[in-house]
Amino acid sequence: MTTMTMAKALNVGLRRAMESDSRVLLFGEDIGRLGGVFRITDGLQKDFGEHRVMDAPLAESGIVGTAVGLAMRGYRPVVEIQFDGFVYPAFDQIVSQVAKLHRRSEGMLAMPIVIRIPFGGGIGAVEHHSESPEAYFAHTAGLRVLSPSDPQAAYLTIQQAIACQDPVVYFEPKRRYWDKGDVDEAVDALDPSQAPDPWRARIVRRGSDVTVACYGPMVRTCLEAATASADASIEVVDLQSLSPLDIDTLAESVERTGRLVVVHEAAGSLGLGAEVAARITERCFFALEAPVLRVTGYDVPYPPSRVEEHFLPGLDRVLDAVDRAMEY
Amino acid sequence: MTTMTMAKALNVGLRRAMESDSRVLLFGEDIGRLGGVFRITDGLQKDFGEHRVMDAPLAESGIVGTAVGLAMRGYRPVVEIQFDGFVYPAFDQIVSQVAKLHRRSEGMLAMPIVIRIPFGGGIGAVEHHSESPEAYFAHTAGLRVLSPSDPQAAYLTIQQAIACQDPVVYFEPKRRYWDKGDVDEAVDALDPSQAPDPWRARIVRRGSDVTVACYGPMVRTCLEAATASADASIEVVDLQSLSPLDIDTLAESVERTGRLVVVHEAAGSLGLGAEVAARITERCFFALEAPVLRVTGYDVPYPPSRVEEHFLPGLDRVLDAVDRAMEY
Amino acid sequence: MAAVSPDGLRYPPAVQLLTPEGERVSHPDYSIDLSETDLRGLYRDMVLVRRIDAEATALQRQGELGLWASCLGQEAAQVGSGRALRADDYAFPTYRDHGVTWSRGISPLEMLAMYRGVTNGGWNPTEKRCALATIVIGNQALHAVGYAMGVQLDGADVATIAYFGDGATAEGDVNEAFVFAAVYNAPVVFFCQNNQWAISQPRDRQSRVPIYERAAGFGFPGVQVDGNDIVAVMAVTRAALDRARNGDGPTLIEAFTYRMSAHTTSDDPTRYRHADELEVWRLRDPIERLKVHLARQGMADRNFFDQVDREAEDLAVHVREGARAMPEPAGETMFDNVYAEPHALLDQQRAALVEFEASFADEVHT
Amino acid sequence: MAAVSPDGLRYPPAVQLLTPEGERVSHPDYSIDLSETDLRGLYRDMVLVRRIDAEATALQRQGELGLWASCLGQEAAQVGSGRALRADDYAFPTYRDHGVTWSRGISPLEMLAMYRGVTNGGWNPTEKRCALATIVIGNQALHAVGYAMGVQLDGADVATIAYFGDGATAEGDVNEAFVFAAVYNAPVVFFCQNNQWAISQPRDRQSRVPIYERAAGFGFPGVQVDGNDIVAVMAVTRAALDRARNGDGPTLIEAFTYRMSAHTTSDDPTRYRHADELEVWRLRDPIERLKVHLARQGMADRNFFDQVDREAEDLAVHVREGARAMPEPAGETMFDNVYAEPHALLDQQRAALVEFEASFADEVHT
Ligand SMILES: Cc1ncc(C[n+]2csc(CCOP(=O)(O)OP(=O)(O)O)c2C)c(N)n1
Ligand SMILES: Cc1ncc(C[n+]2csc(CCOP(=O)(O)OP(=O)(O)O)c2C)c(N)n1
Ligand SMILES: [Mg+2]
Ligand SMILES: [Mg+2]
Repeated sequence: MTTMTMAKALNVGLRRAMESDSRVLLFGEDIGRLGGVFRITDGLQKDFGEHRVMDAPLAESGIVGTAVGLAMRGYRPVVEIQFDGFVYPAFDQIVSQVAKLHRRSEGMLAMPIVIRIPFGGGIGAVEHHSESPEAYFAHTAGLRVLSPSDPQAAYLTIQQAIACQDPVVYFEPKRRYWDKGDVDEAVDALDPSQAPDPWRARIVRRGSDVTVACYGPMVRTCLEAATASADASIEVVDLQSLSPLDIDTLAESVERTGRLVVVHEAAGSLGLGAEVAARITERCFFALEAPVLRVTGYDVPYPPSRVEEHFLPGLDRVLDAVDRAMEY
Repeated sequence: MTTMTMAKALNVGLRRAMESDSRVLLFGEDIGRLGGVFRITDGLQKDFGEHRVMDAPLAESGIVGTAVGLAMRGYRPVVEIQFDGFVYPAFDQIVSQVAKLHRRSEGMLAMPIVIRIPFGGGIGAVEHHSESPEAYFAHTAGLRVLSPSDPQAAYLTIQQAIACQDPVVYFEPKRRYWDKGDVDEAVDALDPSQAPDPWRARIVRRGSDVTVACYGPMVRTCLEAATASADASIEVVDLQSLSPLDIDTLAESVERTGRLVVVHEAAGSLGLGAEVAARITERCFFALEAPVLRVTGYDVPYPPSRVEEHFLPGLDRVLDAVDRAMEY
Repeated sequence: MAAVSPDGLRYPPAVQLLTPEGERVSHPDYSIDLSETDLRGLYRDMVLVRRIDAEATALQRQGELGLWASCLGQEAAQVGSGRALRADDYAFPTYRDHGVTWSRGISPLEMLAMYRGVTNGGWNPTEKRCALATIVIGNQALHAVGYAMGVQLDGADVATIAYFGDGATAEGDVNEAFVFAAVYNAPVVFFCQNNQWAISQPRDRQSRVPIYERAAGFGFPGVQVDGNDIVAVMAVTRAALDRARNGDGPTLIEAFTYRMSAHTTSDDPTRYRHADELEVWRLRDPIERLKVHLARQGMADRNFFDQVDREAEDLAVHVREGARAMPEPAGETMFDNVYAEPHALLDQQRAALVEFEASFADEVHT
Repeated sequence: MAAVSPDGLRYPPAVQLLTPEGERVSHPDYSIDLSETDLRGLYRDMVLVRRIDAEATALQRQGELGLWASCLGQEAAQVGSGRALRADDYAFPTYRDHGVTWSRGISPLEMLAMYRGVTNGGWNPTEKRCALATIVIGNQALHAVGYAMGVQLDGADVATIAYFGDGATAEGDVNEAFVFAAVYNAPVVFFCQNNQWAISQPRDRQSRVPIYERAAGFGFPGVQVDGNDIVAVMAVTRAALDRARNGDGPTLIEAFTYRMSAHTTSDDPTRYRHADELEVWRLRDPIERLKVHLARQGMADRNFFDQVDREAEDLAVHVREGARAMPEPAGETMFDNVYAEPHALLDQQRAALVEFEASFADEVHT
C-alpha cells in the first residue's frame, strides 16, 4: 500500500499499461515534455520516448481521427483531451467513427481507444474548463464511459480501460486529482481474481434509509454528506461505470433502502440521473417509498468561477434531498 | 385550409418568415438551386436571391460558426444540416458558442439561429442518414429544441422558431415529410392569439387509461396504436418542444390516466424518455399506477436499413408497453 | 487539345500522359513503363468497374438497392490510383470509390452490400487492406494519416492513400489531416478526385483556386493530374506512394475528372447543371481513350475488346443474381459487435426483441 | 540583424519597418505615415498594456484573479493591429489579446473581469465593436468570417479581423474559416500571432512551413510581418483592412513574435523551453525599440517617457483597486440571460436555489 494522489495513481497506472503492452501509445496536446497541464503523463515521455508519448498538434478531431487510424494499425492509443470543454471538436470522430467502427466492420476492426478527459468544476477555472459532458457519451451506443472517484480506482480502472477492446471515454474528476488515498500497486489490474470488475458500481458506504448514487467528484461530497447526516442512515453507491450502468448493484441497494437520490455536477435535464431514475423506478417500482430525487447542476451553462459554489451540488443540497426523500 | 405535405408546409413557412423579416437568411449545403436534398427550400433562392438563400461550402462547423457571426451582425440565419448524422462536425460551435453566447455576453448578443435537421429513420437510407441526436441538444443548456409532427405544426413552429430570440435546434421528422395534412395559412404564426404556443405539448388524442408521450415521427405511430388499441383507451401527447419540456401538460394528463409510456426512435439510454420518466415520476408519484415505460430505439448504432424495422418502435411495441402498463 | 471547362478551369491539367485522342505524350516529371499486359489489364478493370456500376444503378431502380453512388467517368482516377498500390499498402475510400475497392480485390457483391442495406460495412478491411467506405465527408483522411503514423512507428515499408472529393476539401478534418501528415511526415497520399461537383455545388463553392495548390501551404507537394488519363494517374500516384515509402512525407494529388452521373440515384442533376458540360466531358472519357490507344498501337484487337465485354456481361449477371440472393439479416443482428466485450444491457435488449418478435404468429407490423 | 531563432526560422521576417535597434527602414510593398503624435500614442499604448498585464499577473499571484494569460512581448502585434482598425471595424480576439481589446477602448477592469471569475464576458461587444475573448481555440475565426459576410450583404464599409495563435492554425475551424472567407470573398483579415509556442508545443508541431504560406493554397495572400515592430504591423494590417474594405477579400497576416511570459499563470515554461531563447527575444522587445526610435529621432524626451510611466503606475493602482472592488455576483445570476425568452424551468430552478440558500442562517458549505 502506498499513499498517493489520484493524479499520481493515474500516472502510475498509465506507466503500468505501457510497460505491459508495447502497443499502448499516449497522444495529446502538451503531454510530452510538459507532462500534460495536470502532469498526469509526467515523466512518461522521458521514459518511453517520443514515439510512445506523442505531442499532438492543437486539433482534437485530428487527435481522435488519427487515433482511429493508429488503432486500425494495431496500436492502443490513449488520448488526452486537455479539458472537458475541448472534446467537442472531436465529437464527430467519436460518435461517427470511434463508437461505430467495430459494429460497422462486423467485429473485424476493434477500437481499443481510451479518451481521457479531466472533467467537472470546483477549481476556479475560466469558461470551458469545468464542464461535465459525460451524458453525451453515455447516450452514444458503442462507447463505454468510466469515471474513477479515488486513487485506487483510478490506478486500476485506467489500466482496465486501456486493456478493454472497446473504446472507453474516461472522465477524470479534476478537482480530486490532488486528493490522496491508499493504492495497492501489487494488485494486477487485469487479473479478475485480484481487481474488481470496472463495470460494476461500488457500494462505498453502507446505510439503511436512503441510497445516494453518484460518481467521480461527487463521491467524496456524498460520503461527507453521509457522515454529516444526523437523521438518516445513508448508503453511498459510486456508479463508476456510466455506460453501461450497473443497475443490478444499485437496485439491490434501493430494494433495501427504499429511497434513492442521484447526484452529479452535470445539468439535470437528460443527465445521468434521469437514466438512473427511469431505470430504477421501473425496476424497483414497488420498493420505492419516494420518487428518485436528483441533485445536479442547474440547466445553465457552467457559471463564472465566483458563482460555481452555488452551481455545484454540495453537502447541504445532498442532505436536503435526503431529507425530502425521507419525508415521503 | 390547404392540404399539403409537411415538406411543403415547411417550405411555405420558411417563405413567410423570409417575407416578414428581411434579416432571415437560409444557409446550408445544396439548398439553393437544388432546393436541398429534401427540397424543403425549393424555389426560395429563385425568389429571394442568392444573398438570402446561400449555398455553403461542405463544412458544418463552418456553416454554424459563420452563422454565429451573421447573427452578431443582426441577421437571423436558418441553417440546414443535410442529415442528422452530419451535425456532429458542428457540435463544438453549437455547444460552446451558439448555446452560450447570450449568457456569456450577459444578454448583449442574441443568437437567433435556427438549425434545421431532418432526423430519424424509416426511409431505407445508408448509415448516418437515420439518426435521432435530439438528446444531445436537449441536454445542452442555452438551446431550445423543437420537433413538429404534422404539416400544420411544421408551418407554424418553423416561423415561431425563426422569430425566437434564442437558438433553436429544429428536428424535422424526415419520414413524415411526405405525409399530408390540412394547413391553415391564414393563421399568423407570430400572433399568440392565433397560433398555439410552440413550447407547449399538445394532447393530440384524448383517452383515459394510459398516456403515451411522443414527438416527431412517432406521433403518427402512436396515434395509429391508439386507434388500433382494443383494450385500453390511449391519450396521445405530442411533446413538440423537447427543450424546454412542457411537463405541466403531460403531468395533467398522467394525473388523469395514472400511466405513462414514452416513445422515441433515439436510443433509450439517456434519451428524452429518461428525462420525461424522471420528471413525471417525481411530479406524479402518487398518481402513477405503473412505472413510466419507455419504447425506444435500442442502445445500438442505427442498424442497416434492412434491419431498421426491428429497431424502430412500431405500433406493436407501443401496444405491448401499453398492455404492460395496464397490467401493473 | 486545350479547352476551358465550363467552370473556367483549364483542360488538360498539368500532368497528362495519354490524350483524349489516345495518344501517348510525355511529361518532364512523370513517366511510367506499362507493358501491353498492364494496359490491357487496366482497360479490363475499367470496363468491369463501369459495368458493375451500371448494374448497381439498374438494381437500385428495380428496388434491389436502397441507393447507389455512381463512379461513372471516374474509373481512370480510381483504378489508376488503386492499381498503383502495392499489396501491403492501405486504402481509405469513400462511398463512390468502387474502382478503388475493385483494385483492392473487393468483390462487387461486397461493394453492393451496404447499398442494399444488409450491412454498414461489406468486406474485411484488414484482409483487403482497404478501409470500409466512409460516408461522413472527410473523416477517413485522418484515419489514413493515423494509420500511416502507425506504419512509421513500425518502420514498415507501407504507404496509405486517402480518397476524398473536391467538396471534402472544405471540411476541417481534411485540413487537420494535412496538418498531422505534415507534422509527422506521415507516409500518406491524399488523393482528391475533383469531379467538379459536390452534389449540386460546383467546385468553386469549395475553393477559389485549384485544389492541388492547397498542399504547399501545409508544407508538402501537390500535383494536378488528368484524372481521366489512367496512365498519368498511375504514374503520379506511384511516384507519390514511393515518396511516402521513402520517408519523404505526404503528397496531395488532385485528379481532375468529372462525375458523369447523378450524385447518387436519389439525385436529379438536371436541377443544377447543364447538359453541355456533360458533353464536353464525354469527349474525355477515360475508357474510350485507353481503348483507342490500345487499338491504334495494336496492343489489343476486336477479339480482346469483345472478350472483355463478354466478361463484363457475365459479371453483371453475377452481380444481379448475387444481389438478389443476399441473405436478409435477422433483426437481432443489430446487437452483434456493438461491443467487443460482454454487455449485459444489450444482451437483455436482444433477448427482449427476440422474445417479443417470437410472440407474433406472423410478421411484425410497423 | 539577420539571426536564426532557436527553432530555425529566420529573423527578421519579410516585413520590417523598424529594426530592433530602433532604425526606420523601408520596404518595397509596405509603407505608412505616422506622425510623432501617432508614434508617441502607440508607445503609450504599449507601455500601458504591459503595465496592465504585469498588474494582472501580480493580482493573480495574490489570489485576486483565478488566472491570467499574459501578452508580454506581443504588445506591438496587438496594439499595432488594433490601432489599424477603424471605429466601425470589428475585432474577434482571444484570451491573450489585451493589446487588441485596449485598442478597442475596453477598460482594464473589463479585461480582468473574466479572469477574476465574475463573468464569462466582460464588455459590450456591440458597443466596443469587439467580440468577447474566445477561449475555444479557433472558434472565433469563423465568427469573424460570418460577421464579414454580413457586412458584405449590408454593403457596409467595414472590415473584420480575427485573432488567433500559431497553435490555432492546426484546428479545423481556422481552416474552414479560410475556405469560407475565400469562397465568399469576405472582408476579413486573419491575424495570426505566431508567438512560437502553443503552451509547451513549439511552432513546428503545428506547421512545418511558415504560417503565412498557408493562405495561398486557399486563394488569398499571406504576409509575414515582424510582430515586434509596431510600425510594420500597423502598415501591413492597414493594407489588409483596406483590401478587405475594397472588396479584394481576405488576407492572412502572420505576426512573427514571441510569448515572453508563461502560457498563463498556471503554466511553468521552464519545463519545456530554454531560457536563452527568451534572451534572444529580449533584444527584439517591441517597446524598447520604439522607445529608442522616439528618443533617437528626438520625437520624445525623458519627460514624455516619465509621464507615460507615471500614467502607467496610476493605471496599475486603478486596476489593483478596481479588481479588488469588483462586486461579487450573486449565485442566482447564473440563471440570467441563459435564454432571451421566458423559460419556466429556469425560473423554477432559480426560485428553488434562492429559497434553499435563504434557508441557511449562515453561509453555504460545499
Ligand atoms: C459531414 C458530411 N456532410 C454532408 C454529407 C452529405 N453529402 C454526401 S456526399 C456530399 C458531397 C460530397 O462531395 P465531394 O466531396 O466532392 O465528393 P463526391 O460526392 O463528388 O464524390 C455531401 C454534401 C456527408 N456525407 N457528410
Ligand atoms: C479547442 C481547444 N483545445 C485546447 C485548448 C487549451 N489551450 C488553451 S490555449 C492553448 C494553446 C494555444 O496556442 P496558440 O494558438 O499558439 O495561442 P497562444 O496561447 O500562444 O496565444 C491550448 C492548447 C483550448 N482552449 N481550446
Ligand atoms: Mg465531388
Ligand atoms: Mg502561440
